[in-house]
Amino acid sequence: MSVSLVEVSLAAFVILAAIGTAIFRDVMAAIVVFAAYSLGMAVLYTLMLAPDVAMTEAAIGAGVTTILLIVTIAKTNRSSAEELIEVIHWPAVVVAGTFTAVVAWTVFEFPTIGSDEAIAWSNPSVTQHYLTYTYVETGVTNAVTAVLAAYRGFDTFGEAVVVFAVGVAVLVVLDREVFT
Amino acid sequence: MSESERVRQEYTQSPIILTTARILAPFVLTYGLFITFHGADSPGGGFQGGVIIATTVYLLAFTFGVEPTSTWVGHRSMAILAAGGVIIFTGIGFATMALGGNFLEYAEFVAILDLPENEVVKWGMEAVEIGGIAAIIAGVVMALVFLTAGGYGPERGEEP
Amino acid sequence: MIEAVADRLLYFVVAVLLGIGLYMTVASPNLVKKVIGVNLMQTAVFLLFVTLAFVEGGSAPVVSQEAVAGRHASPLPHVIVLTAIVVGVAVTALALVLIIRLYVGFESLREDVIQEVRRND
Amino acid sequence: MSEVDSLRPLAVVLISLVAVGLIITSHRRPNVRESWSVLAAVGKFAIVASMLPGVRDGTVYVWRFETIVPHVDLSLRADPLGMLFALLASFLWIFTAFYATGYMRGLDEHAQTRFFAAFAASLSAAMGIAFAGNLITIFLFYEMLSIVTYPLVAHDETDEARIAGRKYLAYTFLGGGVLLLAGTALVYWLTMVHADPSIAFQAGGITELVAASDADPWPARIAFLALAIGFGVKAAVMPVHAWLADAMVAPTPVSGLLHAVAVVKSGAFGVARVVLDVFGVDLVADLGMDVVLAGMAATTIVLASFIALRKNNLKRRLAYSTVSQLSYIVLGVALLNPLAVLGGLLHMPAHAFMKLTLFFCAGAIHVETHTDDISDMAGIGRRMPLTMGAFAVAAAGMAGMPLLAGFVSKFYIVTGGIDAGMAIFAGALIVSGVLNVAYFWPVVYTAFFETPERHDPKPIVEHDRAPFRHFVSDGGDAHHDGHHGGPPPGGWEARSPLTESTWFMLGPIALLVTGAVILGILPGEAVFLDLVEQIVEGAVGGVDR
Amino acid sequence: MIDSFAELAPAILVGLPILAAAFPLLLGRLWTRIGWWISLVTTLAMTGIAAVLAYSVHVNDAVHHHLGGFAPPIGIELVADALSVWFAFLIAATATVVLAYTYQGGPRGRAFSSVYLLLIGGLMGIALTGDLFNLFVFLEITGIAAYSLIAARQHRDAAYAALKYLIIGTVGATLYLIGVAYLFMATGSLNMVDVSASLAGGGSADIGVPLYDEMLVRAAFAFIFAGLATKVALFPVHSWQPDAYSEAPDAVTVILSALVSTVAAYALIRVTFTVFTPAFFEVTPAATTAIVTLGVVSALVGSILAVLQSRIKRMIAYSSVAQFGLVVAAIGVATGPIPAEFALAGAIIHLIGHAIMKGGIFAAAGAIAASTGARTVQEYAALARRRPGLAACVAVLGFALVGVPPSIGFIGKWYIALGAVESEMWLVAVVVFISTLLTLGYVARLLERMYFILPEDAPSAVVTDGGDGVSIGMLLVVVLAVALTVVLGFLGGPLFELVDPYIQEVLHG
Repeated sequence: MSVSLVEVSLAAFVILAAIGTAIFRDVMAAIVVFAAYSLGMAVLYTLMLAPDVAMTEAAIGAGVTTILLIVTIAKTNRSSAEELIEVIHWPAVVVAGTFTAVVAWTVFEFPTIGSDEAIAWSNPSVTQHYLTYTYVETGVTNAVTAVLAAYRGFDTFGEAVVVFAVGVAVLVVLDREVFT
Repeated sequence: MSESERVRQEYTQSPIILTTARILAPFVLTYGLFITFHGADSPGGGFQGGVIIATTVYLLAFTFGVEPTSTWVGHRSMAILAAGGVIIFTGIGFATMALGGNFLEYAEFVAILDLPENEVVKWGMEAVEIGGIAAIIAGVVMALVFLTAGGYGPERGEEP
Repeated sequence: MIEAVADRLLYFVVAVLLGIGLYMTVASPNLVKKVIGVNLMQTAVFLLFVTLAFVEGGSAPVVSQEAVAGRHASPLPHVIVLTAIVVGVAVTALALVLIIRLYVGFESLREDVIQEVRRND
Repeated sequence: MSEVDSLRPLAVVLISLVAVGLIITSHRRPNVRESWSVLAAVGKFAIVASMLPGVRDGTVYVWRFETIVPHVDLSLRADPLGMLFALLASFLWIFTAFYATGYMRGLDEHAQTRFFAAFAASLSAAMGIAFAGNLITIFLFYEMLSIVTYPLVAHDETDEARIAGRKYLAYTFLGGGVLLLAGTALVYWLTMVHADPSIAFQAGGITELVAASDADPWPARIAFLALAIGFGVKAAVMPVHAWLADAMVAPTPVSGLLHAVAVVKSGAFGVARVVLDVFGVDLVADLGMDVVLAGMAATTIVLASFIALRKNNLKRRLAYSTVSQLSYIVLGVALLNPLAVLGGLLHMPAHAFMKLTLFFCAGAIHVETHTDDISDMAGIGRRMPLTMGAFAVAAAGMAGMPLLAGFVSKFYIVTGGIDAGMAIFAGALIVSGVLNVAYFWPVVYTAFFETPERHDPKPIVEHDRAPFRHFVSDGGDAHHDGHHGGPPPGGWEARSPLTESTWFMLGPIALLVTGAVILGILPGEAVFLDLVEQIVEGAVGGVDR
Repeated sequence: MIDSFAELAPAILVGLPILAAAFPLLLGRLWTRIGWWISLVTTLAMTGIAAVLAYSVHVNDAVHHHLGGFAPPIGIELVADALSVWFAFLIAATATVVLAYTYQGGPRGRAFSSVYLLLIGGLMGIALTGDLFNLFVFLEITGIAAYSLIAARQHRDAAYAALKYLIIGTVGATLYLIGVAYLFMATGSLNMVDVSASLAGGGSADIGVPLYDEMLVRAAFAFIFAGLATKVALFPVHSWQPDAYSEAPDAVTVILSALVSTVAAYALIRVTFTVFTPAFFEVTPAATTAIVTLGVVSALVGSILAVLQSRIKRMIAYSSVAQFGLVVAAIGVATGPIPAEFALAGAIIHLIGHAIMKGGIFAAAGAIAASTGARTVQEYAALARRRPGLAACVAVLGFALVGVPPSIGFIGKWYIALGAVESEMWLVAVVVFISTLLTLGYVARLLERMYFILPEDAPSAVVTDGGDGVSIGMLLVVVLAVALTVVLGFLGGPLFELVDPYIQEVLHG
């Protein structure tokens, strides 16, 4: 796959935003940068032909998460920011760097991006089945919806339960009985 | 004193924001419903739609204040949305089993719907997306903001 | 080598983001930032899935009404990511609520301060 | 030999467990409580004895339960070897039950219910060991025995008792139990290689084991050592003997029945099981393990005798004597010669009768006079003539005087050792015999022929390096009541045998010492010799006397 | 009849508690105790269904429930085989029994009931799912429920423990998900059986050559193992467990210790043997070495740390780190070059046994704390006089934990040790023995304090609420655990027979 300039600059943007999130001492600043990071990711997802994911990331990653983070900060306090940047924790840099290196090392074994020979795409019984029979079997054309609600409806069931679980879990944590 | 007057007294905001929010809220809600209902053939679905519906309430909460908004929405409606969603989702799963199929095997609804099989599956999916997922997400995501904003005080039973 | 990297550019981005997320989780003294770090790691994995679903010259997975295989991105990883995003925000919400409780109890969001207080108990 | 399904082996084990429950429920009424002990003891002996004629005719009573691990049942088998131990322990419990009542009441001890309950449970475990049909079952009861005797050792609840208890658990449980389990696992694995695993005891050894160790002797050797040392811990074979002396902090009935009979003999009995019924004498010889085991036993016999010489606390001296004497049994078995095995096994009852007598005497002295140290006993023979008389007789038997129980067994071991061409081990026995005299005679001499005023220190025997250092008690249960014994200011008063102590204690002492004499004079009349011959015939081959 | 019911039972087992979890929120106002009763009815029904399912699987064959009617690898399946049914039954039965504990002992409230049921549903999903990603979803449901249940104790330390668990657990889940991504990249599939077949060269990917030596597959195993290891609480990612167990409400500790890590370890067994299969480890012996080493280190370090603790619940929690270390070591042994059936049996049986014993001990510790306020080893002095029954239960369970027969603890350790001998991994055998010694070290310390410290030496423990807070339900849980521990100790053979079909299947095809 040839790498487009848009892609490279987006990649650079998300990495810089991630670094910014990591090093800004002021939590509010970190949250704002993290929201920007999420939006960058959403654009990247669109570029990677995943509009559903992009929409969800924009609504949930950039939207709900940011709002919750801001509410949390409002309920607690902003870290006092005499200095702009966190002190760098070198042992952790080594750990994280090693982890990155190990993952990067395995990346060379990955199929190239967008290859139609990659088994993840070409598996006849899985991905190709969805792409071929979605309408015939489920009556919808958005294969993501079909996989989400029909083929793997049980995952989605679990996912909905996760959300419900958090609702009641928060009640338990805050020692309340109702949603207010 | 009417409910809206009390709200306005407790929480004064610039009239521009109030007006904007009032005008915007129905549109956001409509957009959320649109996304929810149109997941079948274009991007979107219960998750995104549910979140956007909840965002309407966020909008109101940030404009009119958390307390009045949560009173207005009411904890019971959120509980009914969240728990009802779970019941509908699981209920559909068990209903297909009662009809002789497996869990969430929508095709079994052929027995009660006079439609081609893939249409039946589609309606099953829609039911799950709207009645299950969107409801749960909307209910819980609304509740999360109210709960988080409500905070946790020592008066709530924290031991020293 | 350069070609091998260019062909897998986003995967390397994934590796770097994972590292940054892990660093924040391990090193950040502020609990809110720790939670953001966990979120960063998760989004990196989302990118991994989305990237491996991509197919060169294809389109989004909205398929035709006939039983023919079109060239679309694989929908399965997208579904995985959708699920994982929702799971992620759910966990984040719970973490933030716990943080609010911790702040009431310890009057700090810094892990080192909290540990100090706990040691003195 | 025929196997018969029977519930009797199970009943033997269970009867005292039932008694445990009854003892605990009747904890408010001491008389009822103690009668449960006695009833259980008599009942247990009766059931064991009821199987004796059958066993003598070659019947083996078997009870099986669910498979604990694949191919291994929980099973109890009353075979001749098991009968030997069961008969001995259950018979002696009857005496101990009476004696313990007198002892505990005489001292007005605390926690008597716990004591009697744990005591009864110990007997259950000992019976389980006796009748265990395979290595897993014996391991189960071995661990149970460790647990239920722990409360008895730590009975005093003093720091000393707790430390002794810890040491006891550490040795028997960790050292012993863990090694035993390791050995069991190895045997299981070895026999699994060729066929279905088999770890059930077979007279003459487990057949599959021979084939397995032909292929590679080392795992078999390690298994043997693990099992032998695992049981050796309970038999107090050196260097894993140290717990026994410390355990003497327990009340004397415990020291007597458990630490001279049931517990320690279960160790020696286990060694016999391993040699005779797991590996078999031929395989042990092939593996070259007989010399190792015999060497350890002989070293223990001599060294422990030397240590006993230097102990001033009577119970400690008896403890080291036990360490030494137990290794007679191990040595006899390890020599693999029919005569030696005969002697070793016969030493089990012989030593039991004599050592129990000695401990009961020490306990009676403690109850009556609170005296524990030999140096305080000058002239005590006047105060307690019957007790000390019995002591003298039993001590003579220990030393191997003819016409007493100890003589017969030692004679067979020595003869067997010479037959087997291992005269050096026979030599160890002779040396030990001399040392036995050396450490028992001073006690008898002090008791009968000295008075507190005319008491000469015996530097070699009783002192460390400094002959005039004041005696320091080195343990024993003298301190828990804050009263230190010794002769009253005017010296010991003279008493008649009829009034020297309670008959709860004197009765058992008199009967036991009589038993020891009968075993010595008429070994053929007591049932033990026949039983032992039957065992040896089954496991080693004919006895050529 | 039973067979056709068994076909549906897996979905009912997962769906029922989730459905029931919705009701306390809606009906709570009607009756204060409604949540508890809903939970009881649900878990009782689940226990019955799990028993029927287990019977059916035992008599007939494994049940595969294709969710949505789509056969794998297109859809997701629930699998009830000779391994998963026993865990399903364990989960349902334990959930029922622990409810008895919470009736008096708390925590109470409708939100608690909901979360409790969701926890059970999540665990059930992990036990029964046959899909790698679905496993992740249920891991997260379980996780969220577990985090919040810990924080149900309204104390700041509990919140801290919950957050620590949440962060470590979420990172672990993320690592697991990376592993799943790698496997998906290698095989294009998510169904466990299909992935396994694809790795062998067949399956839906049908590449024709085995993929065991691919870097992708090896890395996938490493990530999945690391992810599940955090959930199991293996050293060095165990640090959440002592905090979580000791800060949680007593009843929650019981359910956490009995089920949560246990089921994670079950997932590890499932992934190791069903997905990667021994063939993978034959090609990658380093993986076996790594698992065994981590397990062994965990067993030793956990035991040593347990000996050093002074608070009871912390001590038992570290003991769990050690016991799970043994289980993981046994899993490693079973992947070794010599097929070790006994090691795998040991891992499974010890896992179940540990759940019973630890649940029982924590329940006893909770009951003791409720009645006497004693929470440290110090305060347990002379407990035998104050609460003889509970002290005896602790003694029995403690000895069982050490591995004294007859007890389920002995059976588990016996199989593990035997497996180590069988596959000639002597190191593991030695570690089983050393950890046994260390276990006795802390158990004996406790017993000595309970039984052999005179009352006047004992510092008087603070009685929190003056009265005796022990309910019949609490005692029932403890007594049941003791009874099971001992009775199962006689049934090692039958237990082996129950899991043997699974072992034969994965080790010998």
